Amino acid sequence: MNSPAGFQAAKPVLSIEGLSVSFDGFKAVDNLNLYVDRNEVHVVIGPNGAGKTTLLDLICGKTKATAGSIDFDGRELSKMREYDIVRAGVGRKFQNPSIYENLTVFENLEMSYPKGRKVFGALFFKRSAEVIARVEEVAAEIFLSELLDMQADLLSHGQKQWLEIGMLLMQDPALLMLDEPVAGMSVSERVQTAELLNRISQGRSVLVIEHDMEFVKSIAHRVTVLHQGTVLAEGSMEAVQSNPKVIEVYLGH
Amino acid sequence: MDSRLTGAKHLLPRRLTLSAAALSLMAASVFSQFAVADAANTTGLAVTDTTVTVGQLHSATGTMAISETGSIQAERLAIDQINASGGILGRQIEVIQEDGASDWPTFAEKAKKLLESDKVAAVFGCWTSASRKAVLPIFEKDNGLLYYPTFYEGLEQSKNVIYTGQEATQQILASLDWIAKEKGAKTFYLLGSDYIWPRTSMKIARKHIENVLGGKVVGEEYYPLGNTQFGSLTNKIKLKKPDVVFAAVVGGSNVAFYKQLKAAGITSDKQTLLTISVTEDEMLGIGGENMKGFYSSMKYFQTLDNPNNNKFVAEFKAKYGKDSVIGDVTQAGYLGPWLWKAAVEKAGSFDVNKVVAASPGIELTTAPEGYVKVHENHHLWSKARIAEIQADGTFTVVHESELIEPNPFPKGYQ
Amino acid sequence: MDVSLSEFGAIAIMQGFNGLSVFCVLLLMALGLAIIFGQMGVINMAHGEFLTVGAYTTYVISSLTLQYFPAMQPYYFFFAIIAAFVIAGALGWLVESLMISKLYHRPLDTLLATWGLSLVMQQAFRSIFGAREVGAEMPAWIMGSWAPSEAIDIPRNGLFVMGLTLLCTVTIFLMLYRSRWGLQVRATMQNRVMSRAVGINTKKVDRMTFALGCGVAGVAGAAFTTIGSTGPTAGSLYIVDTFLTVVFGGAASLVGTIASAFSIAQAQSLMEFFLSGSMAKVLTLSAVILILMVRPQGLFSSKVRK
Amino acid sequence: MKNAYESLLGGKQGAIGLLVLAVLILVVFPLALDSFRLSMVGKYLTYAFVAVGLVLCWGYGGILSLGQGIFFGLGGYCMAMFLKLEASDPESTKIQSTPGIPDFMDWNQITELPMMWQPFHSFSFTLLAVLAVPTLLALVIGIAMFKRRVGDVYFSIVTQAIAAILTILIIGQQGLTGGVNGITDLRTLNGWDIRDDSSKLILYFVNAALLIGCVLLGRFVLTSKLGRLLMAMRDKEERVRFSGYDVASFKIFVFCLAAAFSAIGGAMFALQVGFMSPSFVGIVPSIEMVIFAAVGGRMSLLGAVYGTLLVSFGKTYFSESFPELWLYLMGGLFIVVVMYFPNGLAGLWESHGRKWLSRFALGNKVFGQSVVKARVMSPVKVATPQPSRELETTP
Repeated sequence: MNSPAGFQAAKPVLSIEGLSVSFDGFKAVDNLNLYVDRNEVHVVIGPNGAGKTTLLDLICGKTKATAGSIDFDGRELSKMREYDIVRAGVGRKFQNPSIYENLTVFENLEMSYPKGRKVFGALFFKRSAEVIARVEEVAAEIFLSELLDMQADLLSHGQKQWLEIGMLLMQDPALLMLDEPVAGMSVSERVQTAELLNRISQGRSVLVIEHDMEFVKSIAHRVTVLHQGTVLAEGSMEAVQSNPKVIEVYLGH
Repeated sequence: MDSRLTGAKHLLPRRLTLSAAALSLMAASVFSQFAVADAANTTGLAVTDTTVTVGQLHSATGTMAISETGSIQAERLAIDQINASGGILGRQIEVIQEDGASDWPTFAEKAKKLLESDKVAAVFGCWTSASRKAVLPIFEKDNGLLYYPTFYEGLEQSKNVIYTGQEATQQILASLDWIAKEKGAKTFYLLGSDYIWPRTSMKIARKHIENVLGGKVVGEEYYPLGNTQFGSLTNKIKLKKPDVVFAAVVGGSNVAFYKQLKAAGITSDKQTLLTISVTEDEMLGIGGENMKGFYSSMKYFQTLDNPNNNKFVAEFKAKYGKDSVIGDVTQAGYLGPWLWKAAVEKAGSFDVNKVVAASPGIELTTAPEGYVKVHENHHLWSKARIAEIQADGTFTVVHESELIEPNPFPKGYQ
Repeated sequence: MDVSLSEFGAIAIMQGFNGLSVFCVLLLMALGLAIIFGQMGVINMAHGEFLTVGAYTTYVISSLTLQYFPAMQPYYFFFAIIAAFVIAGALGWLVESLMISKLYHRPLDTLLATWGLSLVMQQAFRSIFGAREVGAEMPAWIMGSWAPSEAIDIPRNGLFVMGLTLLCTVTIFLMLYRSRWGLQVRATMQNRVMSRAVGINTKKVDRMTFALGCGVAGVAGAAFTTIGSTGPTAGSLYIVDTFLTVVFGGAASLVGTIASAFSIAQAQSLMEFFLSGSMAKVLTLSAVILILMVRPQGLFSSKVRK
Repeated sequence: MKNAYESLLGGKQGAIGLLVLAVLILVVFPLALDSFRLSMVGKYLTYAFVAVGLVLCWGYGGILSLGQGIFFGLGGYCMAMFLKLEASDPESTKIQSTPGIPDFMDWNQITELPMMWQPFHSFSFTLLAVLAVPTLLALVIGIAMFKRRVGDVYFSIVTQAIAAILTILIIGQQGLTGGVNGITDLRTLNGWDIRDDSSKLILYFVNAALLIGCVLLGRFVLTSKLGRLLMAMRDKEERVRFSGYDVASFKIFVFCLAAAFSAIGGAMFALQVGFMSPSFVGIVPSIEMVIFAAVGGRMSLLGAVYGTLLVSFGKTYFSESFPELWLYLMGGLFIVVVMYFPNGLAGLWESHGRKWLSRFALGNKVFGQSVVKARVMSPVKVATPQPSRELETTP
């Protein structure tokens, strides 16, 4: 899944064009265009109700689009089922940390290991040395090496966020989508998370939704501002921040 | 170290002792009971010098309890009366009552218990065909003796069962003959609840109507047990305009059916209706005002006016209250212990084989329904009676047939 | 078969009325459930038993009236309906506070616990009223038929139930969509935490809603004595039909419940006319399930982002 | 080898738990009970198959089927059809108008064995059908419901409705099915009289062995990754779906497995009790089987067996001694278990039984948990009325 970096740099890994969805007449996302390049950390910001989470829902298949296309590495995601989208290389973290609280950290990570994904595969799945090695590798990356045997509900909020990111990393996705990854984190945790994101964006694209502007500044290669389901502005953090339209609806408050 | 291990250590012996204790207790009681093995009891039944044990197997709980309560009461009454008059072969009857709980496997389980653990000399019980079918193999295998009180579909004859209710032809043929003659009926609408008794009864009725009476069946329908919506049916009856509606609806459906007939304006002044499923028991729920003028065919009605019945009704009400009612099956249940007593005394033994052999030809002149006699085929000779239902819910007998020979496998009707 | 055209017309009219009447019965039974399931997400398997409570209440009041105020007999039924509502509602209140309130957020467990409750209630009926079916003596004006023409007989009990259903439905609509209480109910349903934060006593709202649903079931039970029988297990016969009606309509939609009761009743009534009763039942239930498989959220459901 | 030991027997603790059960039903009961009581236990154990299946699909999978009677019934009917054909040889049915067909068909004027019945002359086909028919139906229901994400209470209600439909169908088609009475008077299996005490004993052991086999299979499933996935799905379905799993296929699998278990129970029921009737297909028996699992502990395969035995014994005992009280007791038990002991007997055992035993028998020794399993285990918290979401020590 992990295409070599910069090989076809011209073509974005994710191209969203003319995407729309409405709920009982309310257009949550309206004729939206968005592109994510390879190895790019792309942050989407916007006020509440701008359609940010809906956008992620649409990409990962949780919500079906009314119109438009979502092209990922040459595949049309809008027609695919959720698990096929994941298998195609799109990983998504939810707004609230979504982990298996009564399993250990090790097991949480193991669950996401991309083997034994079918019924009988899961039935005869073996915890091989390869699996263990991979789990330990990811655990080191998300600062949880020491806590592998701890039950997940005993982790701190920030650690849970990391664990969920780790679960995505297990799948080695080409596109990683994170919905508010630093919500509820302490300052030092935020710094660590920024570092983590910068590290893992080597070799994959990352699409992040975030409110914390300091954090956004520290990670974003490109920022898109959503407002009422459409793109209000796009560019570097500085460019966006100085955009009067953006200031008007969002930052100016 | 491991709790499961210690669990086993501690629990096992206790379980063992407990069950062993229960077992020996059971065995002790069994042996003390079965000590007697004289001529009256050569097969190890629960008979002592002074007592004989019988079983009662009905539903005291569940949906069928409504119907079976009357049978339980009537059988008890008969047994009490027999005991008061000196018992059977000098022995008092003791009763073990089991609850079939309206559940067929429970019936089978309890029948097994009565026959194999309790070794009862006879069982009075069952109500629905399904429960009888469930216990039948057990009675045949363990060679028990069952007195079965309900009018039923026939098509059965077992060495181990005495059927004290009517089989279908007894109940149906004479009443159809009567209504055809009396009302000049040519067209019939058959309907019933959806299970074997109504279906078999209707099949017999259809053959009789078409082949013997030269009439026509203009509709035949079955509704699920418990159905309460009969609006479409009333319209169909109006559409087809049959001379007679012939009904075998049971249980809660009965009430809804007659209430809705009345609500749809189908009353006795416009429509003749003959039912084979409404006794005094059902009447309580339906209410006489909903059935006034309709006919019911049974072998027994509480209002029968003869000395036997007057005495029986008085005794029944004395025991179970003046508001209690007696339906056809209740009376048939009452016959069971008396028929058994007569057969045992004729055989001079409680042995099932001997009692069975002695049964055909047993007569009961004291039966509330008048006179019954056990046929070779283990069913009873009995009369068919047709009663008109009154607004107060009582039945007035308008026709009484001759004694009819039971014919559980009617040729030409199957 | 010699059926004249006018007779055929008359029967068509009566058959149409029959469909409507089945619809009203179904709706009346489902209304209480729709409130409880739709608004609270609680599966009340003992719903049928609350129906039976209403029916027995009617029976008791009918007997008492006959015994003590025979002159009131023609009118007792109105009083019985109110009493059925109050008693079933009060019982619902009790059940909610002792049982349901401990089980929110565990819908499957509520389902199981209320099933246990239904067993207990059935046995209680049996202990109190006996296993036999009882019949409440109906006032004469409810029974029999109304014959606007020679060939047409419209059942009066059907008309009565229809009127009652209309009354209940309108009342519930007004309560849910026009009253302050209704607003609180809907708010609580949509966001419990937020509602509590803005000062709604969500516990009280829940209790009221549940009691109301049970009370409506009681009314349905009272109405049902005009059509069917009253026995300890009478209510349990309807539970599947009633649940399917609510689910088929779309759980949170009162309009959906009405539409689904209507379509199920018409289908059933029509098929009964042309097929046999048993087959009609099988076909109707199967059709409902097939449609549910295609449209799992029911006929009427709103799409919302969750 | 080690692996099989861990996954099938659940380590030392699980193995001992299983051993206790095996000794109880294979040794203690046959020794201590007379043939009447033993065949009753045999009958109860057939219900235990359903309860074990429910632990898998309800306790772990979160799928509450209120229609397990469907599968129990279908399995039972398949077996009963074979046995009935064997009992209906032309010789013993010669008084019928059409000898050689089952008696109830004769009563319904059927003169030829219906197509549907033909293949049930073959025992091997029957064995296949016992498993395949219910499993395929479960597959169809499962695909239809889970692929469209019909879950939770909707699923429960739909399964309940299907149970109702099937009951009405069986009762309505009495020429084919024997109607309300069911298929009765089953006698021999390939010429072997199944009504003898000795053959009943053999059937009892076959039944018990099959049950233990199902428990083992259940354990294998639960200790595999699939078992963890089931629980993960129950609690965080979205997360599992967006980790690349086809959630529906796992639900379908576990639902089918539970259906197959139930079907085996049904077939063994027909063999041991000698008849099959629609009263096992409907709503009431289906919910009763849920009670068994709930009382035993919805998260414990062994608990389900004990729960079944206990509730069934209770039912028999109380309906014999206090028929009036039985429904109060059963209803009350259900309410109390669901509200206060959602983990049932197994939960009580974990929280109190063990402690009690340790104080009683082992004094100050500390209980350890097998090291390998430590990653899956956690103590069961019974203090909270919420059903414990943890994986049990001995599933």
